[in-house]
Amino acid sequence: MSSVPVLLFASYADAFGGRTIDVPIRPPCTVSELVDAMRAMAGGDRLPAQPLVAVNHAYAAPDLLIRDGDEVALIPPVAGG
Amino acid sequence: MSSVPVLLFASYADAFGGRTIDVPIRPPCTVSELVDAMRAMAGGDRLPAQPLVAVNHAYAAPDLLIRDGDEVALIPPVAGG
Amino acid sequence: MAGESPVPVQGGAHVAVVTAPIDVAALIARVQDDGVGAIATFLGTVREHNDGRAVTGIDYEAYEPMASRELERVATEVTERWPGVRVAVEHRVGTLRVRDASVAIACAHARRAPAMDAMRHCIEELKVRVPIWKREHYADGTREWVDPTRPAVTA
Amino acid sequence: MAGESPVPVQGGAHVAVVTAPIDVAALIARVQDDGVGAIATFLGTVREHNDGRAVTGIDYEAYEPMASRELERVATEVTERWPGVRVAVEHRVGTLRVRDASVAIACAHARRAPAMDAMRHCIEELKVRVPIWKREHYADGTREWVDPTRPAVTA
Repeated sequence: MSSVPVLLFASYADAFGGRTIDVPIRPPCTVSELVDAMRAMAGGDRLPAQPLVAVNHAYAAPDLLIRDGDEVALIPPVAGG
Repeated sequence: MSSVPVLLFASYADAFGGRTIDVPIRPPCTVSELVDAMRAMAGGDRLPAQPLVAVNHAYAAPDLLIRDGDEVALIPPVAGG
Repeated sequence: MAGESPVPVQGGAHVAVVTAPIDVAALIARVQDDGVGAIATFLGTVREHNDGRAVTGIDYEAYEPMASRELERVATEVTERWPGVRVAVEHRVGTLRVRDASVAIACAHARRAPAMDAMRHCIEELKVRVPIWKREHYADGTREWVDPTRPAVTA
Repeated sequence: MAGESPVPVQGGAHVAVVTAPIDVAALIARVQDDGVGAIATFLGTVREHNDGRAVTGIDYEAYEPMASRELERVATEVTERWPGVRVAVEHRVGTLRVRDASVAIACAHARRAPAMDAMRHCIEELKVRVPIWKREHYADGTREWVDPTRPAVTA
């Protein structure tokens, strides 16, 4: 695999124009490396300084390693309730 | 009038054996004078040191004057909710 | 929340001492409003034990006219302290069984903090001010008026 | 409170992301128990204005599997911090209109303080952790995702 599929929601889905994008980076890579790669993509300029990332349904630290097969999602500022 | 009718509830009604008693004191009298007169009655020994008294549906200070026609009630420790 | 609901109170709180079971959804509907974003609700219910004894039911007795007046005073204080809050309070009297609701409070506001603060204030004030008493029925057949000013025998 | 009610959860909390209207009485029934003396409930509802703009409705979107997991984590933390508390949380997704409930939380305990503290903790944590988003529909026909990290334009 030379890309990581990333789930997108709400304003991030609007920014990148889809609900899933393939980010061109080879796993394993860190969460912050993935975010850096996303900044270079169309719509990536609309990401905040430290976007939240979830890996396998849990919030992930910037240095967490993403492996092939992990479910990765970029989490916009939450606004439930 | 040479007495003041006093409404009783819950444990105080049990103590004095009724839901209303006529306290032998001539109004106008203060709340604390009324309570002192009640202590001399049968069951009065079961009153606490500072029983709450309501006059016309509002809690009354010990020095409040009770007048003829006022609705007077002795309020046991409340336990609603 | 769906379906028909009573007409909401226009200005002023709803307070009542009732004998029928409390309908919490109806109470919530009373404080609902297009400007409401948060509704905090409190229910007091009869539990099967207290102070280490098995409880089978509770008689609630109120000094009715003063209890209503005192509930109104609490509600008025709350609407003064948290402007815009909408308040509904009902206290049930009579003989209640385990799980029955004795009191229900609903406080609504545009924002959640005032709704929750007002709700908590209502129940804390109600507990110390409103002339209502309870007599617990115990599994051994005895009945006793509860005195919160007397220290509990057990925790 | 009267009438038939769903079987209460035996151990563990009830959490769900739902599409149908939330039934608050059913949620309360889930946390009811013979040992419960207090039930604190929170409802979040759609209001007709926000940040100075007229709102006609809100789309709620969730990252469903993670939202359920995060709600479970919040509920587990609450039951660890307030032992004996019973928790039920439902968050609705889809398009909601003014007055519709988006979230409902019920926390029950023998005593009122843990019930109210746990309820408040649940809604505060939910607001910052659970991956759910809302897009407001405005009276002028526009729609916008709400970003709580962006300062409000008006009070």
